[in-house]
Amino acid sequence: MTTTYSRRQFGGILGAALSATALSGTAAFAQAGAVRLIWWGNPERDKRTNAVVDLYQTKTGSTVSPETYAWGDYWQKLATQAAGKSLPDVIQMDYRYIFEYARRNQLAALDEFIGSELELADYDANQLASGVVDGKTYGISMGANSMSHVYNKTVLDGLGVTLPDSTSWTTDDWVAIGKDIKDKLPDGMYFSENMGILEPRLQTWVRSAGKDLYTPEGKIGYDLEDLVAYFEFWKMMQDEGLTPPADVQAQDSGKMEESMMATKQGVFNFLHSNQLVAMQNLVEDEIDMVMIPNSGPNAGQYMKPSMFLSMSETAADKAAAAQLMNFFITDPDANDILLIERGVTGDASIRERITPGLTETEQKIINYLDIVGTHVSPLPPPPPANAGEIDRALRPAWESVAFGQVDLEAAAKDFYENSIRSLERA
Amino acid sequence: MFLLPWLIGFFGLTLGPTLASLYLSFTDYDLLTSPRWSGLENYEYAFFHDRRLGNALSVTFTYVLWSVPLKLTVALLLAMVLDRSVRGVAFYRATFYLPSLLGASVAIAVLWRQIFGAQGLVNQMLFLLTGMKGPAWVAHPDYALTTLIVLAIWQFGSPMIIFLAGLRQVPQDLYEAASMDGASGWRQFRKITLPLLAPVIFFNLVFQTIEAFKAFTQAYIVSGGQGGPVDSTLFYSLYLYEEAFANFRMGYASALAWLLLVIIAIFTAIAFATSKYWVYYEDEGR
Amino acid sequence: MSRHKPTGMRTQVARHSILFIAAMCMIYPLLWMIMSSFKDDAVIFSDPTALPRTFDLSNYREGWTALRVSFTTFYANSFLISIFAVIGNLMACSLTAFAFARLEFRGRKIFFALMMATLMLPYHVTLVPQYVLFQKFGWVNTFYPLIVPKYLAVDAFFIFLMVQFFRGIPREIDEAAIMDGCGPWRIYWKIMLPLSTPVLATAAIFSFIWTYDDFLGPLIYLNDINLYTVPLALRAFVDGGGGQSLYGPLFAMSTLSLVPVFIVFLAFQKLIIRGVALGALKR
Amino acid sequence: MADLELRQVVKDFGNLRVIHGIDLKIDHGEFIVFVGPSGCGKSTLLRMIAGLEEISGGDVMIDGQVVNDMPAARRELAMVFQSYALYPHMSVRKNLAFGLETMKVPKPEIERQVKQAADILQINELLDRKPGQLSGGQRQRVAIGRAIVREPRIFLFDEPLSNLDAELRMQMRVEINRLHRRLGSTMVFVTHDQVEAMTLADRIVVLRAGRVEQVGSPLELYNKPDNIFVAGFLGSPRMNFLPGTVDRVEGHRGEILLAGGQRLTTEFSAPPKAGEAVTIGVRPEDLVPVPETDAVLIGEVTIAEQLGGETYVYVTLPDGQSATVEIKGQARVRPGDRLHLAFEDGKFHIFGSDEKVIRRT
Repeated sequence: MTTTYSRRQFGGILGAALSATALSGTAAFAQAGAVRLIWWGNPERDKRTNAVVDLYQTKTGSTVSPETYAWGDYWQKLATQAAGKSLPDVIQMDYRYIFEYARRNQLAALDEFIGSELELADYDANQLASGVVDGKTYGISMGANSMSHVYNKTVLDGLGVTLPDSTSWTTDDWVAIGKDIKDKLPDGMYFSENMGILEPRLQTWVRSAGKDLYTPEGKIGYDLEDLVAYFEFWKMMQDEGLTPPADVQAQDSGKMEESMMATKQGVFNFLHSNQLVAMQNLVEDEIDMVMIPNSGPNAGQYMKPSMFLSMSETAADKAAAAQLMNFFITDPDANDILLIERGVTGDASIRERITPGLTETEQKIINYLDIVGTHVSPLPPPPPANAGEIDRALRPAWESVAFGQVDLEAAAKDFYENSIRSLERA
Repeated sequence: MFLLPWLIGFFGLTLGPTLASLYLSFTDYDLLTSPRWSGLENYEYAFFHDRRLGNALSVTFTYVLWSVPLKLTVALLLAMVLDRSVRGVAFYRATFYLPSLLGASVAIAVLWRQIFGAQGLVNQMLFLLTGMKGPAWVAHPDYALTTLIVLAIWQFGSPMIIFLAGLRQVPQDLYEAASMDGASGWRQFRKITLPLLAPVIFFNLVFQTIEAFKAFTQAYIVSGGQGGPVDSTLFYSLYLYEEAFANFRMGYASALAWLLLVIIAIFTAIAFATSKYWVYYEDEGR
Repeated sequence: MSRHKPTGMRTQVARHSILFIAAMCMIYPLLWMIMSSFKDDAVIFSDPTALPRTFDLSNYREGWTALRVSFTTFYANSFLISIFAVIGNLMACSLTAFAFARLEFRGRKIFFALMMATLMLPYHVTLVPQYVLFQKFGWVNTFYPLIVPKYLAVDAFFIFLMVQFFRGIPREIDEAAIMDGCGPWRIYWKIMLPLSTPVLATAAIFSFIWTYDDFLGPLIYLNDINLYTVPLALRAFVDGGGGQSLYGPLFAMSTLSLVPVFIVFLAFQKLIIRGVALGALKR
Repeated sequence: MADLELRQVVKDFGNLRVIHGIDLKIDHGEFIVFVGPSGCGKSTLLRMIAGLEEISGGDVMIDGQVVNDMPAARRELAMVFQSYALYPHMSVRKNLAFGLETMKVPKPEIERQVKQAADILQINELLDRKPGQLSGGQRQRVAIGRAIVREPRIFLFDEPLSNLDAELRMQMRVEINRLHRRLGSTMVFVTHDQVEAMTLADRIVVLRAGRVEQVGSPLELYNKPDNIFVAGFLGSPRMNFLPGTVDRVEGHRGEILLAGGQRLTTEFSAPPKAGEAVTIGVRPEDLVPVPETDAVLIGEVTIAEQLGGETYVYVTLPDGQSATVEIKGQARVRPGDRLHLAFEDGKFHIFGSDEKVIRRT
């Protein structure tokens, strides 16, 4: 049900402002029997998701009540709703939070619907496995994703640089290229953004060394020396002038348009593969993706679910909710609209169907994931509770090093010990 | 009977939830599962173990102690200039007031990041005037808080208008008498304007201090919601928010909220306690 | 209307220059935002000069309909909530203020102190318990949680403002009315309210602006996009999660969203400015 | 039967007693003035009669009925306030009609009453104006008009003239006087101005610190004050008070030694003890220049104020005290002149050490 007021109706509502009937009449919008769907997004995703919702309504005759928020507001909203036991029926979930919500009994186990409402026969098993918490499925991946180094192709081409095979390159190779070209770059442009604050980048670093951020038991999975080495590497990058000064880098609060790449201050940037389209929209030059260079003997990267669809434990009509989820994941027409905005789908037939219609940039994503898929290590164990806090703490920890406020080893030690304490507090 | 709506509202919507939060401050509550009683654990952690809390307090105090006096000074200065100029008062008054009306808007905060960015307006001006290249103010731990203080000062309109109204009440013949006595402008300000304006200054001081302690939106948006860089803009309210909704520690956040309440109350009490020494009311008593 | 003796030409010029520069500093950011709303995303941040090269309205067209529901609905919702909030605030707060200013009852001072103390309460404290309460009433996803509290005089600032004003009305007027046979209700209705139009107008304007601007309340309580208010819809343009924001439309809609506030400000400038001062001044 | 009677009326504000048991009977048609310095409780007393202040003890009776607990509106009184307390948002007409409307008096009756009051006060052309557009004197009339329309049993005035300038005050005094004669109603009038009290009152009630000092007609009080306070309060310029000591007493006669060394032989109504300190009170007009041989006092002129009709001469007595002398006509005296003075025709008062009168004129 879309409600738009004509000008006259609008005036009428204002005029009737004194009558209580107008109040209750307008306020009681919430449709009975509608499936509530919530996601975080951006205007592009909102447009596509809404179109699918409309399609679903016309096809099935059932009603869906959609809600959308910006990422920052989304989790506050969701937490409050959870506290009030009024979570929406179908919830777009993040890999980080699915464990928190599932283990605190906010999400419904989907196993009973798989095979009936949820038709996942064609779906990639590895991707499905990523939504499993403690042996039960709590989320269906909406698409695969991996980390990447995105780079400004136009600039590198202009300098005549060709990158080596990224499935086997190392950080040393990468730094060497940087040192080679850093003086040829335009004024104000650096070889790369500084990724010191990025927990996923730290993760690839320690995974390269055969470790991980967390152990399956929920303890810290790497050693303090790994962190020191990581900080030292990025401090070296900053000191060598390969990455921007700390204050310039710190202007990036995590929004894509503030990234060094979008502001033309960096050739290389860290990016999740599904964000390539959005980043390309912000940059005039052509950009492309390569795998992250390894700092150790092991493959640091892994295929991760970009986001999940989950179902609330309190959903009134679970079957109806499962139907809607299924529509998003398996309906061909729906996926013609969604394409790979949320990542590359794990449904083989859908993937085949949509690939030809993709733009050049979108094709790059598919190609990239094809390469990554063959050179990854397995999905890491689920992050423990309070992992989010540790993620956020990495930023001030690294920045205190970058700004030279604290001795590097002291900062690393501090962060490491605080992380352990955070996990204990959970 | 006249109080009935307020009583319902106060007990039902304010006191009830406030007491609920007092209860929560003694629990371990993650929003998703039921609260679990944990006694004084939250307070113990806050007092003895939480280093970020110490930082948040110092950021907040720095902000309050700088932004409030500066904002009030600017407000008073411009109010005095406006009080004396004849033409275009309405225009200037409106212009100065507008930002404090629009201040909390999302767009303003976005704008602020831009103005104080590495290539922002401020640095362009700086380069034009001095040839120096300024840092990225919003993103530098030494300056980020300063930009927020500047943002607070930018919204000096509301206290300015209160000062202006206060100035209009100062009888003109006092100044004339002082001029006859040969008092200089500065002396007139010290001996007439300030004392007679004391109640107004007091009002502004108390309200602005409370507001500054509670400041959230600007910091939330300007710092990208993280209180960065290096926690240099981690306001108390921001930290509280993060603990509650990002780290799922509503119990601890409630304890933090109660500490903040006590801090604000102490400040207000100090202001009121000292007020009798420097605030002069024309009609003492009722 | 000069209150001061005429000053020399030079000081006048100096004074006006200071004022003018200050005014420009104040207003430039706003101008920049308005001008940006006409620009293409790609040039907004690379070109800090205010003037756009072309006046392109596409940001507005795009912004208006960028969400599933058009901004017409959001404006209607915002206005509806604001208007009910204004009425509620005026009625409830003036009644409470009248009681505090004029009636004698036990515990008046304590209640007044308690009320002032609520001004100091950080609002995140009561957020979740309040939400749970309204959830129990079944009011989530309706306008009630945004409107009904206003009828219960939860906004201590307005009460404070009105108490200050009422205290400024000579008690003899009340007493004259008592002699004329009025009870408290009639004094409130026939004497106090008509005499308080300035403070009522101020409270009305501020409660309109604040309700209209409120973001947190609608975020927490409204789910259905058909119920969204303007600021809530506006935030949907900003994505903090590494997605892509549409700055052009954001600024266009920000500009538009400020228009009602701006109009209210221009139309009632005098009242607002007088009203702001009310609370602070003993008359 | 008394229109208004106070019996042992007491008022406490918390622990502070401000009215200490006042008894008073006011007859129908009387014009009574409460007078006293500020803080004496006169306004409080009036407001207790009006029903605006609670009565802490004793009884207030109107027409023989105790009204202690009767709400103000039902006492059928009208009050004119110091600040007039006109409703600023209503026109003069509405101001006059408001009380009647509250009492649900029929419309035509209200109109008749308003018209009549407006006629009496000559404010017909002001009826459609708002109080803000009126001058002080006009507001005063409207305030009185508002009282008139209610046809009250008693009019109460709370310092109604204190906000007017001198000339208007005099004019309004005359008008209130005229109004009283025309309406014949009981009126109670509070003022701190003894001239108003003297000119308006049938009887004056002098109050001090919540107690009645003396009640009586203006001339009674002027001529026969019961104590120093009343003597000093009424009359302008103020009565001169000269310290003295009782030297000898024989029955009702005695001799007083003045501070300046002169002796005074007189009769007492209530004889003092020998050696008691007393005060001699003499009004300026009763202190007259005499030949040196008859002089009771000698004073050196400090200032002479020529008012045309009379002359006020301020003199310093040998003991350093000053005194005021009123001389009819335009006396030729200069500062520095020595004046020989005596009491006119035995017109002086003597007050005992308890300030009560012990010799009347």
